[in-house]
Amino acid sequence: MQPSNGTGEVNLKVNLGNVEFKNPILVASGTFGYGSEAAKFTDISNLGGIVTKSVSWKPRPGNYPRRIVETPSGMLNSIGLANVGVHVFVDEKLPYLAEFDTKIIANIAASSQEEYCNVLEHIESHATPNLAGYEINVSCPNVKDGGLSFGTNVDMVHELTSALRPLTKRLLIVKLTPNVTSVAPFAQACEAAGADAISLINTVVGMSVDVFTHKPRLATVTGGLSGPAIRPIAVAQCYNARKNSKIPIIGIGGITSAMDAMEFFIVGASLVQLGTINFVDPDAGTKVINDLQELMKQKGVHSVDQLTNTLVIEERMKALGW
Amino acid sequence: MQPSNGTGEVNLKVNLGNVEFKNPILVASGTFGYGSEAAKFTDISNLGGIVTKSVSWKPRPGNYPRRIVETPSGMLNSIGLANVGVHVFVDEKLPYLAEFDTKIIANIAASSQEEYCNVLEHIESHATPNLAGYEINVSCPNVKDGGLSFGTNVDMVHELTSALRPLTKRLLIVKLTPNVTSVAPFAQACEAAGADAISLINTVVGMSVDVFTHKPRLATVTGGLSGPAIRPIAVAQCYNARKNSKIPIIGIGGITSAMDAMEFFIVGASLVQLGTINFVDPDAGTKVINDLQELMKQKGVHSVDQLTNTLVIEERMKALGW
Amino acid sequence: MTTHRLASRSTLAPVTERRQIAPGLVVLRFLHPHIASTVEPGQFVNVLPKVGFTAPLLRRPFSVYWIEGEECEIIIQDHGLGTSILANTQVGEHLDVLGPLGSPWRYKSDDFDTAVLVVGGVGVAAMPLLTKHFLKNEVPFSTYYGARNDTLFADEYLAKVRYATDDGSKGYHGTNISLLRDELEKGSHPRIKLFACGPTKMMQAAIALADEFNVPCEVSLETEMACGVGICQGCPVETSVTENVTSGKKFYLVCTQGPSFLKEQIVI
Amino acid sequence: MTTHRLASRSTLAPVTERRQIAPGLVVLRFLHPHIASTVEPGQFVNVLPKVGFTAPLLRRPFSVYWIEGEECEIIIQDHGLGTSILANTQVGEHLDVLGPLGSPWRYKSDDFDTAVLVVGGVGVAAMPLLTKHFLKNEVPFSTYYGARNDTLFADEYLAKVRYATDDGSKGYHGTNISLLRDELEKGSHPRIKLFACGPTKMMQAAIALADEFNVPCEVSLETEMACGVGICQGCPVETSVTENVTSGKKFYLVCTQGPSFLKEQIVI
Ligand SMILES: Cc1cc2nc3c(=O)[nH]c(=O)nc-3n(C[C@H](O)[C@H](O)[C@H](O)COP(=O)(O)OP(=O)(O)OC[C@H]3O[C@@H](n4cnc5c(N)ncnc54)[C@H](O)[C@@H]3O)c2cc1C
Ligand SMILES: Cc1cc2nc3c(=O)[nH]c(=O)nc-3n(C[C@H](O)[C@H](O)[C@H](O)COP(=O)(O)OP(=O)(O)OC[C@H]3O[C@@H](n4cnc5c(N)ncnc54)[C@H](O)[C@@H]3O)c2cc1C
Ligand SMILES: Cc1cc2nc3c(=O)[nH]c(=O)nc-3n(C[C@H](O)[C@H](O)[C@H](O)COP(=O)(O)O)c2cc1C
Ligand SMILES: Cc1cc2nc3c(=O)[nH]c(=O)nc-3n(C[C@H](O)[C@H](O)[C@H](O)COP(=O)(O)O)c2cc1C
Ligand code: FES
Ligand code: FES
Repeated sequence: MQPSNGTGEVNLKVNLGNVEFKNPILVASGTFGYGSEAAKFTDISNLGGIVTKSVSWKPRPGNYPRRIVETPSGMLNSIGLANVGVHVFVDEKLPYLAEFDTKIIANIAASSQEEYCNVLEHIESHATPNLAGYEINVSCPNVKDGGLSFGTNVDMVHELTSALRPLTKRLLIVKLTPNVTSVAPFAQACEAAGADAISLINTVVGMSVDVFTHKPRLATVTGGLSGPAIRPIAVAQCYNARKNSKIPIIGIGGITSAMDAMEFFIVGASLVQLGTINFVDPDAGTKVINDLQELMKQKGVHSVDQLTNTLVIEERMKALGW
Repeated sequence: MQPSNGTGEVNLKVNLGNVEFKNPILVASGTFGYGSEAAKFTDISNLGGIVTKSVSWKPRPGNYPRRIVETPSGMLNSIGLANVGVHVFVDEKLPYLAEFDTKIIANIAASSQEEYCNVLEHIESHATPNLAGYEINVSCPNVKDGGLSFGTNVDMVHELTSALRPLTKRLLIVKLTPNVTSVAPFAQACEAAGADAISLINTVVGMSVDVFTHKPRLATVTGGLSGPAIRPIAVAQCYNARKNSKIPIIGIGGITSAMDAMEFFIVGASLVQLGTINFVDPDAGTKVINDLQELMKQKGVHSVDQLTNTLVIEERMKALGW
Repeated sequence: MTTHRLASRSTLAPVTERRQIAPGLVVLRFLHPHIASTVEPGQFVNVLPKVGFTAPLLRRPFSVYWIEGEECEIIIQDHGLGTSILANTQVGEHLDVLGPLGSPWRYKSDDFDTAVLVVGGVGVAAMPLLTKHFLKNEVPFSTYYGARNDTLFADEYLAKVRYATDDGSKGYHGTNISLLRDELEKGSHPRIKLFACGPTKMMQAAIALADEFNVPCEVSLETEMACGVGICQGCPVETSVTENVTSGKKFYLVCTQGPSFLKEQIVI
Repeated sequence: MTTHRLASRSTLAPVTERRQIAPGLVVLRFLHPHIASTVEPGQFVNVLPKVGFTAPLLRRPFSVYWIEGEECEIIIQDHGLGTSILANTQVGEHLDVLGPLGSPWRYKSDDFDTAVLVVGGVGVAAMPLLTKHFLKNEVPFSTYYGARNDTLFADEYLAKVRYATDDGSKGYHGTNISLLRDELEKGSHPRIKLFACGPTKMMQAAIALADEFNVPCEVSLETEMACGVGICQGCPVETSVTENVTSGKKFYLVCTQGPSFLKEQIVI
């Protein structure tokens, strides 16, 4: 069944910057490939948007196996930003995705400010009509260079965002890491540097050990934890970012259902991304969109805006300073 | 069945500072009360040690309900350090616990350095024979004053540890929070200030929202995430602390079995604490002790020391800088 | 699989019967000699939704609904993931059960001659053992049982029941509290005490009624629980009294000091 | 509960038969017209351990072991939590199945006249559909099946089997690879190709043997998988060739580009 987008009583449309998304359900970078594989298992035109796998200037082979470990209600990954490189990306992947009625956000990972700029400019000069913008990954825990070293340094995030901002009129979204003491200064830095939104959260640093061999289960020792296990962490971080900045938030982390998505809207997210759940069910996005519409009908809510940032805190707790 | 402690082929004894624990399985603060309630459901003399509920100078009523939310493979709590206060603690709880053949570690929480010192000195002057030492909680996410504001400031942790060190010859253990960009400088600060060990991890900040009322499920909005969901995070943090300091580590976070405990030993922990699993099964400690003994026999390992810090990293990954 | 180990440890109890007694209400019967021989009216058990799984993680509390020989029964209302898993447990499967837990109703106290059981929804689970005690000891009592409509009653082990339904489909048309009020207003009520278990609104109404007629009232509460045995402090109920040292000054723990409290003790 | 929706979406398939065929080996048969009518030898399905639970979270991959009418079979070896849950699925319960997935054996290629199936352990699951094809199309073949002892064979759908056991309890005393080597050494072997599925060591030995006798060899691999459909990049196998752009330069994805590879393609 195709979800009705914006017709009837419930309007799922959401605006971010100058872009209109037909619904607030996106799929997260690295959890949907470049669309073509998933297209065999779901109608990707149903989605509000697709954030593509992080792309760097040159292709990256990714890390040695083992790359995947299941954990309680979650998984660790250490893919290592395996990707086709920006040239194949603009030559093959963007044109393929241009055929679908959904917005594309190109996620960029790099190991220097220069590389970030080059990749963005190259994509910008090959932009397709449904390319809505860029998500800047400064938060990958699974590469030796770049990644977390950017994302945990508030000055570098500010500088990088400022450098990228003039290069595009499309959406500039910075994807932040949860692996910091507080996400608040990072949200503020992105806001100050002119980003259109932040996405929260990337994976949480985690590790698992094979107790028979005494080896780390992932070849890279540590990896990134994702899935339902981290949802409470993600909700708390979105809440913290909302309290401390005004920049729009794209909520990510352990979302499996419309109810889960709703938690993120309520604490302040304008849109959300589904990650790990796509591995369990590549058709999850469509189901969440349909269920969200139902849930909103039941609640008598007509648009996602009416959900975003509607957290209610008890008076007696407010009085106590919470 | 009573586990054999230190007899036979496998010796579970572990030394920390000048204290010998008969086995490395302790129960974590706040997850075992003061022992008396749990004693109805398990033989607490089997345990290597009991870390008592955080105690402050005055009794604390704790937070308004709701205090508990189940999450995927975990739970959020916002107890708010509800405790009897140090006077009832030394008058009633310590003497009760003195009857058992296990080590007691008194966990202390406070909102100022002065209060930490006063509580420790008061306990020190009422010490019972099996009081092995103190665990300093600088990492509770669920109180307005103290708690995380100490634990996320490396200078304050250093200063506090230095202030407490001269006050006791017993074990001084600092319980660190995972809610920091890197736990390494905190481990180093504790080592430099003369702590005997660090315990890692306390709960991870998390949140859950009731999508019908739009209220946070916990009265205090955010709370602390614990249980199997956070085990990969805890293992990674212990690994990070081990790589960056020499101070002994007590591993905590999502341990439910001897296999789980083993992961912590391998990455560098000398002892471990069981937390949330006590709620599922107050007898979990005894089971883990028995299973650990079996597992060590199977592996032909004779003492816990032979497990601690035995992580094996593949040569080709080392060569790549991992 | 040990079916029984130590009295006070958790036990894998084989399910011997499963029956649906009303829409969304399932009764499970399981073999558990220890609970069957020691439980008192008002106590509960804490049951793991699925052995060997970390999600759901925590046990779920259920009143002990009935005992017979070495067997116990609990009644499960489909409420969320944990209860829906449990309600689907089949005969021959095992439940991981910890109990009996909590404090009994103060049913032997001498603050009453006649007991009035005030029952709503799945709160009914706390009443059969109490009923049995009163019947056996010839304590006069009556039961005021309210529900939305007549399909929702689970009265197999109750006695002396006055029914009330919101839609008038069975018994009195209105709440059981109004029905009880009507009765109380009719005249002399010899040293009664209310024992109430049901939705929060019904509990509040019962307390208000007891205040009005100046009779003792004990209510059984539900809170979220992580442990059920007094070690997590996760199940507080606000109290008006200050003698409760264990949990600080302002709260009782529902799992050990309750689940039932005298109306004077608590603020709900 | 829809038992079947769109061809390529995950499907709740009712289990119609469950049988234990060897210690720790259970076969589940389920209704799944789409898979039954489209699967090719060597493909697999991805099955959720328990519908509605977040732990275990991910699907588990299993070769399609057999098809009959609209029904499919998988064979499950008890290996960990996921497989032990699945192996306990009862008739009437539903499996959440995604498939068929992966690329088939290169069984129609013209690089051989005679097929040699090299089988070990639960790798047997990849062989029955291949056997059926060869039988039906009268392609000459033989099967070299190795196991620790004679209780571990699951040969119900195999044909032309030469057995080898480590303890000599059935057939050749030694590995199936030595047995095959003996045969190959005996003399002329008309354009054979090895199709191998089993433990890594057996695969490595098969490759070495094929190198030695200079015959083609295709092996079916197992890696941990998060998605099974090519979107996570979690299932790489190192490759010696460099034409594989999708996953960068150095790896193939086992779930889509495999699970079987020619020996020249990979490094194991
Ligand atoms: C002392 C006591 C006796 C009870 N007796 C019965 C009984 O006899 N029959 C019956 O059907 N139910 C009874 N309940 C309520 C029952 O425990 C809850 O319905 C059940 O825990 C809900 O679990 P869930 O996974 O289905 O729901 P979810 O909402 O998915 O549960 C999420 C979490 O919230 C907790 N929770 C949610 N609702 C409640 C609630 N009302 N009370 C306590 N915890 C809750 C759960 O334990 C779990 O930790 C009793 C509760 C208490 C405290
Ligand atoms: C293409 C393919 C076909 C397979 N066919 C069969 C079959 O027909 N019959 C059969 O019994 N088994 C088969 N396997 C192996 C089976 O998928 C694993 O045994 C199973 O996933 C283990 O899950 P678990 O929860 O029991 O084990 P756990 O060890 O608890 O699993 C933990 C995690 O590791 C993964 N994992 C562990 N071992 C393996 C493995 N050997 N291969 C892949 N993932 C693993 C699991 O999927 C899970 O994500 C196949 C694997 C692949 C890749
Ligand atoms: C296998 C895998 C690969 C990922 N690759 C990327 C990536 O290339 N770039 C990126 O920004 N995030 C990547 N992520 C992070 C996800 O986009 C997402 O932020 C994270 O998984 C949390 O969401 P979830 O819990 O819904 O999975 C990856 C996550 C997984 C599990
Ligand atoms: C209900 C609850 C109460 C806790 N109270 C305290 C406390 O008083 N002091 C403290 O240092 N840690 C406290 N903790 C943290 C635990 O000791 C432990 O560090 C944490 O739960 C992680 O371990 P786990 O995953 O095994 O539960 C508490 C945890 C829980 C779940
Ligand atoms: S539920 Fe843990 S103390 Fe009451
Ligand atoms: S398992 Fe996800 S890409 Fe192969």
